[in-house]
Amino acid sequence: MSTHIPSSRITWIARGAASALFAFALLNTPALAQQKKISFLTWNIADQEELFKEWIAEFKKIRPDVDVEWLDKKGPEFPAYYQTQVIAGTPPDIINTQGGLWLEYAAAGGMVDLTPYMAKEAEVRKRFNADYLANWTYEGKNYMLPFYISKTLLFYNKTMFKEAGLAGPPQSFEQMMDYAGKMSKGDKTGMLTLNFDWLYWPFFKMNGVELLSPDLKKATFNTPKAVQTLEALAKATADGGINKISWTGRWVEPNGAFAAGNVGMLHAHSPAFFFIRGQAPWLNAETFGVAHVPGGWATPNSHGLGISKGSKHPDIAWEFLKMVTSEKWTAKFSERRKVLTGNIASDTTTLEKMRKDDPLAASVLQTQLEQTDKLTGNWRLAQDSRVKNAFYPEIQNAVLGRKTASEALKEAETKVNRALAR
Amino acid sequence: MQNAPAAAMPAVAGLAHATARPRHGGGLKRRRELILIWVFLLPSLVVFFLYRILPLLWNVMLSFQDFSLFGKTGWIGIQHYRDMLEDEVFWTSLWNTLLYIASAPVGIVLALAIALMVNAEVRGRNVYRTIVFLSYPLMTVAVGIIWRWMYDEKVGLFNYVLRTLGIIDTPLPFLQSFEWALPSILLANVWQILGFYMIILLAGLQNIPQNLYEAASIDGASATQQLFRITLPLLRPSIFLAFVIGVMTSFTSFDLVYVMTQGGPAHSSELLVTYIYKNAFELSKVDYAAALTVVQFLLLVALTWAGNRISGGEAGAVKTE
Amino acid sequence: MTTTWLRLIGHRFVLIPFCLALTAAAWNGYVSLHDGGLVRGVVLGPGGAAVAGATVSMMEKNFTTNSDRGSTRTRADGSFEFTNNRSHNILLRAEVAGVGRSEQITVRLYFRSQNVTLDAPLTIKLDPPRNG
Amino acid sequence: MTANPHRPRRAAARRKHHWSLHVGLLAVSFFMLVPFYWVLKTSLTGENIFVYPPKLLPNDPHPFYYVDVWYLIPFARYLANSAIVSALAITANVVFNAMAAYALTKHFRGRGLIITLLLSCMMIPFQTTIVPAYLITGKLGLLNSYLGMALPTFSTIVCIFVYKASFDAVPKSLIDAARIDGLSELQVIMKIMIPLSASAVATNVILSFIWSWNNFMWPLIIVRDPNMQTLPLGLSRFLTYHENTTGALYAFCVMVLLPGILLFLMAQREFIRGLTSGATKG
Repeated sequence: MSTHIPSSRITWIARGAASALFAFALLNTPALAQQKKISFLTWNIADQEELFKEWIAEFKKIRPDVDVEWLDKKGPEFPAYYQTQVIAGTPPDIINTQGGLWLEYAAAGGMVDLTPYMAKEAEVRKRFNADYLANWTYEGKNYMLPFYISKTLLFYNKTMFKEAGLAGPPQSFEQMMDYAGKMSKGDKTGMLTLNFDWLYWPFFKMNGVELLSPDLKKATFNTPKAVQTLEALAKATADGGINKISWTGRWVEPNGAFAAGNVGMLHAHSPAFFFIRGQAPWLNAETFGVAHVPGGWATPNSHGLGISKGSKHPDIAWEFLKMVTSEKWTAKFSERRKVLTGNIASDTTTLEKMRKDDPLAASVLQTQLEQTDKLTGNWRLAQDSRVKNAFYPEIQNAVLGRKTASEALKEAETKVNRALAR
Repeated sequence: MQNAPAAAMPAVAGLAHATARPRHGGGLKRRRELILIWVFLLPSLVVFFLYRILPLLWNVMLSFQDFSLFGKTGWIGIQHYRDMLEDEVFWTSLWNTLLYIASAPVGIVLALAIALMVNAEVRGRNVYRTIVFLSYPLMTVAVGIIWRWMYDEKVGLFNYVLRTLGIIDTPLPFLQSFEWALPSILLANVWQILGFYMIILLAGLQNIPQNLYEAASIDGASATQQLFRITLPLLRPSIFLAFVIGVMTSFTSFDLVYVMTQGGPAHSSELLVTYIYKNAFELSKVDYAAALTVVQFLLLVALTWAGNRISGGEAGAVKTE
Repeated sequence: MTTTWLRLIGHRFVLIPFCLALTAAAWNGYVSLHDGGLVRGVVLGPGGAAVAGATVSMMEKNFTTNSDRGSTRTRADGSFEFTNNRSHNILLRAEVAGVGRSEQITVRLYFRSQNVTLDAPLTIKLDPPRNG
Repeated sequence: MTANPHRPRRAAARRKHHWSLHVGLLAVSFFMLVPFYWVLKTSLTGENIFVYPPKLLPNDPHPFYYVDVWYLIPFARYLANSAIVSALAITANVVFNAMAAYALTKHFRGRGLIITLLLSCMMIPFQTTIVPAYLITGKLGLLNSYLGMALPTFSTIVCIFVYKASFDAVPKSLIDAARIDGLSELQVIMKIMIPLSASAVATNVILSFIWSWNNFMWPLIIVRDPNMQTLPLGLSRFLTYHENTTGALYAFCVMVLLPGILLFLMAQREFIRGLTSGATKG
């Protein structure tokens, strides 16, 4: 092969190599410094453009010397965009992340620790619901402020409950599975859950299963109780008590299915309510109820606001954060998007107002402020996404019937421990 | 660094032998022609160099590094390539990718049949062409969403039809089953890409000199004979191209899989490209993703080279004189 | 020479975009003449008689929330008119304080602040009598 | 060789295939259209597609989701941007690909390498080149620019080969004859190659348009300025998870699709084998 290579080819290879070096040199030169301007990158909330424009206008009054740029990317592209910007040396100063993504960045040292700022200005810390604020602490440092908050709860279809002769929401895991079975016949399913970002974890937690040891060093979930739980879930799935979409669907399918009115219970977080109501003409106080899952456990899936380490003006960014998390602005935000923001004062007023003009929505959001001491599935874990990626496929294997529960959990245990070791 | 060009060699050698026939004589004229050739090639080469080759080399270098988005990055040799060997998800996705490729010929045969039909003089062939083509320009996201629904176990169209026709009594969980997730995606992919194949093949059919058929039919050759003696042989370049496109989509059709299954359940519909994306942007293992990219690329070069050889070199070009 | 020009102009890649441009221009012309933001309608009582002095309130429909865009009162003949509609998707509700209110109706328009006269009247339904 | 000899064959073809052809094509059309029907239906009713049994017919369809789309995103602005980017891409593709393809029809050293290179290059998935491509575009100072958005699609290998196949099919005799008449290389291309490759040109136009028109990830990465966004980027507005935008989402997809269809309809005449090519070839 390497005998007689036409000269043209050699020159090509040479050129390739040379230009590669050249390119590498290019790529490693630092990016140009930007003028006094901060940008904030939100996660799939393009519908609030008006509000963000008002933020920017207001901030211009406070800091006339600073321009603010707003960017929005939806979930799947958000990391791609942000990471590209980071490598290019121009990360958006403020980022809004959902679920556990922030951990990836914080643990890798990509985010500014906000604890000192809050130490300086204690009133800022006091604004927020402490339980929610605590979600964004990694190794004792607080990396994000609440933007808007939510955790899982149980929506249920009262009509279907009546048909099945069920009084109220289930009080135990067994009852939950039992109800699911009772309500599933024909095209009707008993129950659905969202599965991304550990949202399904309360099922295990309510059975006393712990994913990891307290020091987060090793997996502790492979217990007889866990096997039982998983077997129950698998059985319910096989019998149609739980709709299979629970384990494969993301957002539209489960919520759409529940909105269609032939699913008894939906385990999801509060934003689902508005999506469902948009598609469910049948929905009202008589036909629709909300409750905590047995044991009151819930997985938070809140949105936080943090500052990139690469930011040229972290202090200005902090000022901006202070402004937008103030009572005035969180109240506006809550009202327009019907979310809670973790700002105690504005959340109270919002809920009071909402109880008058939209009691049903109020009852949903109310649950988000109850039992906030029982948050689970939010381990402050550097390898969160890798653990998730090691664990969840095995759960799928079990609930969709490719492996027995014990096999799956055993396999998961080794994989999770491997992920933790890295 | 030397990796990519070096790896491209076997392919090159194969092609070079099949193609390069240096002509002698006509020195000046020849030189002018050569200059013209390179000038003509230049724009395309520049684009490819900037947006394909440099990024590839970037990946090659990254694949030997221990890359951290924020911290220090150092060289760690072939560690990532070693990891790959134990990474069963990698092997699954590799296997799935090959299955994906294997499905390409199915689509091509279908498209070929359609192309021949709509190239014949049927009334309303423009309408038919448009209908077949319709699905290609549709945004993949939309394709994914709608097919997801059609496959749904409870409310999907397929199950609805099958059940009302009484063919099955228990609905099939297409995308929720480990066996059917990938085939289901493949079908959706064929549906979307059929129009693309058709265009390529139609363009190819236009290159076949009419008079060959005329001569043949005067000699009393049947339609089938004409098909196998004239059409297919002369269509080879386009068929080869269609195949290459099929391979390409199997390595790049990210959106469809991502919208329909995110590679699940339990990686049973994971492709190399989705796995690469996950590693790069969800598991923040950019370096490992780079290594995967390199491997995928080498695989491709091999495949293309093979396909090229099968189709007779010269990217299937056929002389008509 | 001229013939080639004609051919060029007659060519579908020129002709079709040109026609499209024309249509667009025409449509925009029409829009600019009819986007005064007028919303006209009538409020009738349960008996079908015109209701004077009823409060008609208009809301802009967004996906999750409806923002209030002010209200007006009906004239003697029960008719009302908004002149400040800037949306393409609004909600209307008529109310007579203490007496009753109408259904909330959605009005969807073909373009922003299109002038529109409701073909169906807003009919007041009496409140259920409160005791005490 | 004139048109007459076509007749018997055509007649024969008609007699033989007519009905079988229509049956086959109708079957195919049905398979192709079913999903479309649902896209359209949903865009007109916005109904929840997770209802069972599925409603086969739309109940009270209305066009207002299309109006919503128009106002929910600065549609006109995005449309203009997309049009500009696609125009750039089409022009570049039609010209550059033709040049490259013509060069590749000739024999020269390194040709094999270039062919393999181009073939393999087109298979590097874009997702894996995002970061370097961004950095390079930044070095070229083309971030946030139309050119920057279009540049990566300026030359596409598929289209080069479409040209090449069509150029290769042009009989050498014809070219030599032209040379004897004293035509220069360029004249040969303009007067003989291109006219005989109408379908190749059409393919280039259609495909390069669709690719740049639907390009999502690349504009998303390199465009920061909201006034430079292209149509597909509007998509995210209809996928915000808080609100139910089903109807608008599908309406949006249809609106993005239409220009592609229109272009195809205009260009597809080139896919009907003209008598001229039949006559001149051979």
